[in-house]
Amino acid sequence: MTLLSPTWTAILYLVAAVCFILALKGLSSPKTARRGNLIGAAGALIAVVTVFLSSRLENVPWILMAIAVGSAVAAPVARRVQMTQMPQLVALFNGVGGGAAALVALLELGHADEPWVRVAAVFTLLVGAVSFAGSLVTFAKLQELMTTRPVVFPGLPVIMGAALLAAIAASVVVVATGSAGVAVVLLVLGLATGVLLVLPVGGADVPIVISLLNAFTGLAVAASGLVLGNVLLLVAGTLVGASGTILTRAMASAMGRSVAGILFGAFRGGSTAGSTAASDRPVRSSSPEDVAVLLRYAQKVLIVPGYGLAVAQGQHTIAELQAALEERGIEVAFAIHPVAGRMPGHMNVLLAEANVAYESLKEMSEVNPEFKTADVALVVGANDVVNPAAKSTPGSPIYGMPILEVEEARQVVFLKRSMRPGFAGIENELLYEPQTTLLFGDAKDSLAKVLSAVKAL
Amino acid sequence: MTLLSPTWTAILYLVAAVCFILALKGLSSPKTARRGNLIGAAGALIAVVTVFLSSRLENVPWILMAIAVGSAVAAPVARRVQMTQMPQLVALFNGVGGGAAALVALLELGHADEPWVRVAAVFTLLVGAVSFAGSLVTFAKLQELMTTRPVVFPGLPVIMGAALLAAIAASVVVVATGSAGVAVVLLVLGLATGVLLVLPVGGADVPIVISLLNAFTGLAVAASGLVLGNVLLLVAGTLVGASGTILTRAMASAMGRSVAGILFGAFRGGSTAGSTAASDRPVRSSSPEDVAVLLRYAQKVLIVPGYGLAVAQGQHTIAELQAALEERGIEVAFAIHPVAGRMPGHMNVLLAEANVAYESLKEMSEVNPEFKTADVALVVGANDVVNPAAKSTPGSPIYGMPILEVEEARQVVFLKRSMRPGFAGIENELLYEPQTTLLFGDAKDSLAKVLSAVKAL
Amino acid sequence: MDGVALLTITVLAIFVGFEVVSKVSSTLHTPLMSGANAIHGIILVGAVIVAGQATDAGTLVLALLAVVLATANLVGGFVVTDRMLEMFRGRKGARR
Amino acid sequence: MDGVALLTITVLAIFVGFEVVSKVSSTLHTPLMSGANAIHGIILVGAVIVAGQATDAGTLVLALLAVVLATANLVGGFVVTDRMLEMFRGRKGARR
Ligand SMILES: NC(=O)c1ccc[n+]([C@@H]2O[C@H](COP(=O)([O-])OP(=O)(O)OC[C@H]3O[C@@H](n4cnc5c(N)ncnc54)[C@H](OP(=O)(O)O)[C@@H]3O)[C@@H](O)[C@H]2O)c1
Ligand SMILES: NC(=O)c1ccc[n+]([C@@H]2O[C@H](COP(=O)([O-])OP(=O)(O)OC[C@H]3O[C@@H](n4cnc5c(N)ncnc54)[C@H](OP(=O)(O)O)[C@@H]3O)[C@@H](O)[C@H]2O)c1
Repeated sequence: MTLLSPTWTAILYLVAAVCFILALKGLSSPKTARRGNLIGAAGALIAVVTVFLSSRLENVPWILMAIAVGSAVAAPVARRVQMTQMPQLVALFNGVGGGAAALVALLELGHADEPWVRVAAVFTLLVGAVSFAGSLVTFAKLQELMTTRPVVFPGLPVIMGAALLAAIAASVVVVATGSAGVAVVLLVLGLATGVLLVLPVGGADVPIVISLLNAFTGLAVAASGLVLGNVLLLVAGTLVGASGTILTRAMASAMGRSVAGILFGAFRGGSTAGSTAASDRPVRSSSPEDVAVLLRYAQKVLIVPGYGLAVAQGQHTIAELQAALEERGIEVAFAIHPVAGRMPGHMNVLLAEANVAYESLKEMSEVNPEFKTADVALVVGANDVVNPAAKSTPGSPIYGMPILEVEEARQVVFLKRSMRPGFAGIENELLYEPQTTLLFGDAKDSLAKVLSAVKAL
Repeated sequence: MTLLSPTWTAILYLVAAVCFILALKGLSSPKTARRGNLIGAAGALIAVVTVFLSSRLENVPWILMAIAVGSAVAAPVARRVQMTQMPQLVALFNGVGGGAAALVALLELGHADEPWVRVAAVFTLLVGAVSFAGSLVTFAKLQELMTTRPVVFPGLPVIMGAALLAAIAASVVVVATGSAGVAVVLLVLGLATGVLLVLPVGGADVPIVISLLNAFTGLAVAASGLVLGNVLLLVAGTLVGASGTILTRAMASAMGRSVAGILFGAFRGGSTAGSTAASDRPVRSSSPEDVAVLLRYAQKVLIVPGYGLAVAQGQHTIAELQAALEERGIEVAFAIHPVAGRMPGHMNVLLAEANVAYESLKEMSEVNPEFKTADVALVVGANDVVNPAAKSTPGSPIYGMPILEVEEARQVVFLKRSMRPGFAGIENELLYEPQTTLLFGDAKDSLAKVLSAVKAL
Repeated sequence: MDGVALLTITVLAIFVGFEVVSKVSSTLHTPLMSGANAIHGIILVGAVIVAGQATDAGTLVLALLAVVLATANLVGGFVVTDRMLEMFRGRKGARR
Repeated sequence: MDGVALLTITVLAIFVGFEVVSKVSSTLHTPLMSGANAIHGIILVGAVIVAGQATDAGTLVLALLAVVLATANLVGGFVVTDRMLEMFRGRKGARR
């Protein structure tokens, strides 16, 4: 005896699917985004309640306990994580989702009678496993549990190819026979493929891989919807697949890379990492007071925030600096590179946290012509996104990435801690140019000093 | 024996539905629009072939003959119709589509067993009939087979209400009993409702009603998809319903009206038509040579095209005039009002025909601030869309419609044939303002004369 | 196909329709109107099915009338839209 | 639900997904990433179904593991996205 008829069940699942669509639609504007997310969460709640009311379930106490455990683990982590650690958290959640999909497919395989249902189950199993293992490796890389450099060893392409071939063979066997044993082998092969796929990816490319694996998990969930004949899983998974695909493409093109190049670049020998050694050529460095004078007597200042600002948690200080300069009649705007930081749109989230007005955030294409008329370009913890090597050095790993043209500004001030390069691991010639001044130190400290110096002037 | 299995049939219908989606997607840019339309036509072809290969059909020769007749009638008309007659052609095609849907529902009603299928059939029947009759009346109005003024008579609201109530009652009976006789009554009631709905609509609002009826036909077709269990009809009809709804809303808001106000405005006494009598207050009229001098010594000319340009077929001449002025170093742009002409985007189609570059077509919001710096605003066959009454005269039928602010230009030149008002039937005070000059005559003739005068200067 | 599946398809089609059409540039609103108009001519498929099932002359006549009307809608709609869009193709401004 | 209906739904969902997501402003790409991430946690529904059908202990353990993982994904994903979006709400620039 179930409380909900199949028709009502299907309608409630449809309502949940519509909630998910509305959640994504909400993201078209910051004003509706939060409400959208809540609608999405409401949809999830509706769906979970529906599954309990509509199916004859055994083990309900156990299931409820498992849900409690999952929530108890995830919610506090999600609530307390620092914004700089967001990428690894997303990677982790993505991985566990993929793992859950793989397990569901593994257990459901026994009930799959029609061949096309088994095809869908095998797809979920394999892709879910790849996503699980791959995401955990990206997590380890980002959390610096392992090296962020590409891991390549001589036999890698061969092993990778062998694992893939074996996975395809096992898939065929499982579809044909439905054998549970071979399905477990397939799961293991999927995990191995996931690890091998992500190991050779260099640190700077990891966020793209996360987004790609996000799309993978989406597809796995969509296929599990086919296995279970569940429209909600089908629609939700497809939505995620689409979103992951679009984001991956957007990021890759903002970095001037191709997705295939990122995944298989290391095999072809074109490593994505350069040297991380600091150079010791002479540079011009200065004091917070000097920088304050430069800013105070400028008419137009463009601030270029980057990953270092996020690390230093300097967003509130930089917002204060903006306000102080604007009070003194200086035009200040932020130049936002689409892949500054470690997530797409990272700087927007960061500066939103500090209540910086939308109007002062300018996108790359809009702001690039403005550097010519700027007196000072204040680069705070950014490096790769302003590195002219992207335009001038064909061999460089960032070659082809559109950059912010800070070199056009009258004066360029870099706030960073050392001469170490950015995430792509390559030197930035701009640091040695005559118009460039460096202010060494943690971005937040430096900003605070500059701010008080500006106020003292 | 059919050639296609149900699964293949369904897949081919799905392909056709995707073709229709792509056809609409193609319209997001003029570059892909034509290819999109061809894809849509290909989808239609696939669908028609599929229906012949997948169903056991009687009367095939008759059906083929009917298709041949339909094509033979429609294709030549579609190929030869003048662009100014497009609205009535669209109205006509829309009506026949609605009529076909109503007939399909009428004939299919006998096969409908489940009540919700009968609900869908009744919906198709009623809405299709409304759309058929309503569209034919709009056709008659636009083709001037009848008056374009609102037709209102004392008992109208009562009759309308009675027809609606009777239709609802008949619908309930048909859903409950499936009676074919009552269904015919319902059809007649639908036709009557359609006529009564459109009669009181004033000429200027007819295009909005066409778009609304377009949405209606779409919904009728979608519901017929539910009746026949045909996904293609369901998806195609829904797409049309969405497109009609969006267009209707866009047009209504561009005219500063509400859709309900248009449909029921006449009942409430707020007629949408003013006087059509020509006034005989003094105006300043001039010769083509004078206008040529004005233009020749301007630095910036904004051309406001309107319905009269389409009537006069002056688009090629105006494009030549633009080229001639630009050759002489004068900045020329077209100010496009969204509801200039008789269809949404009418002026874009018209000027596209004459190969005017996209860059010189400016939308209302973009161009309005520019009138202040324009030396001459050349109004060619437009009237309502530049009528300041929309801002200054609360009682006027166009009150609230955003207009092109030509009165801000240094000089305003009107090209029209007489002092007669535009489609909304109200006088334009701007014609009597001191900065206004009139050049009477057919737009094409006047433009040709101005053009040769410009060249002679 | 069961009612729930049809309902799901309807809901998704509504989203697709609104999302796709709201991206149509206002320059192309006239072709949109006539293109959408052409699409609902696909009721021809329904008309053919009904005509193919007709057993008495009365039904057949009505069904064939529906076929004629639907064909006119479909063919005329696509032809006229194509004519309109043809004009947009040759525009020198196509650089943008 | 038959295969053809599922196929149709998939195709339409792909269109909805691409259309809706391509309208997301690039400002919100990080929340999009984590919001989409939360949505695939709905595999929880599948995990619950599988766990509810489990008859032997091995299956149950694996299914409960799937439930835990999926719940973590779902709950954590929505919470973290909400935290991120909360920041966007209070911005003084909301006039635009
Ligand atoms: N956003 C995305 O979606 C995304 C995705 C994939 C890859 N990426 C990659 O990430 C990189 C982003 O470029 P980016 O310019 O933002 O960052 P970046 O190139 O990684 O440079 C960050 C700079 O900040 C400095 N820094 C670090 N901690 C700091 C602190 N506490 N105080 C002050 N400075 C500090 C570092 O120099 P010191 O160590 O000397 O201080 C470094 O030069 C690009 O290579 C991009 O391709 C981004
Ligand atoms: N575009 C749409 O989607 C749409 C939809 C619904 C309603 N409408 C309505 O249609 C109207 C459009 O405004 P509009 O300014 O474009 O047109 P309009 O107000 O109708 O004015 C057209 C003017 O052109 C003149 N004209 C006509 N034939 C001419 C010829 N051969 N040569 C020269 N002049 C000629 C007429 O004056 P003479 O007779 O003196 O020459 C008339 O003043 C608005 O009221 C709008 O609300 C448009």
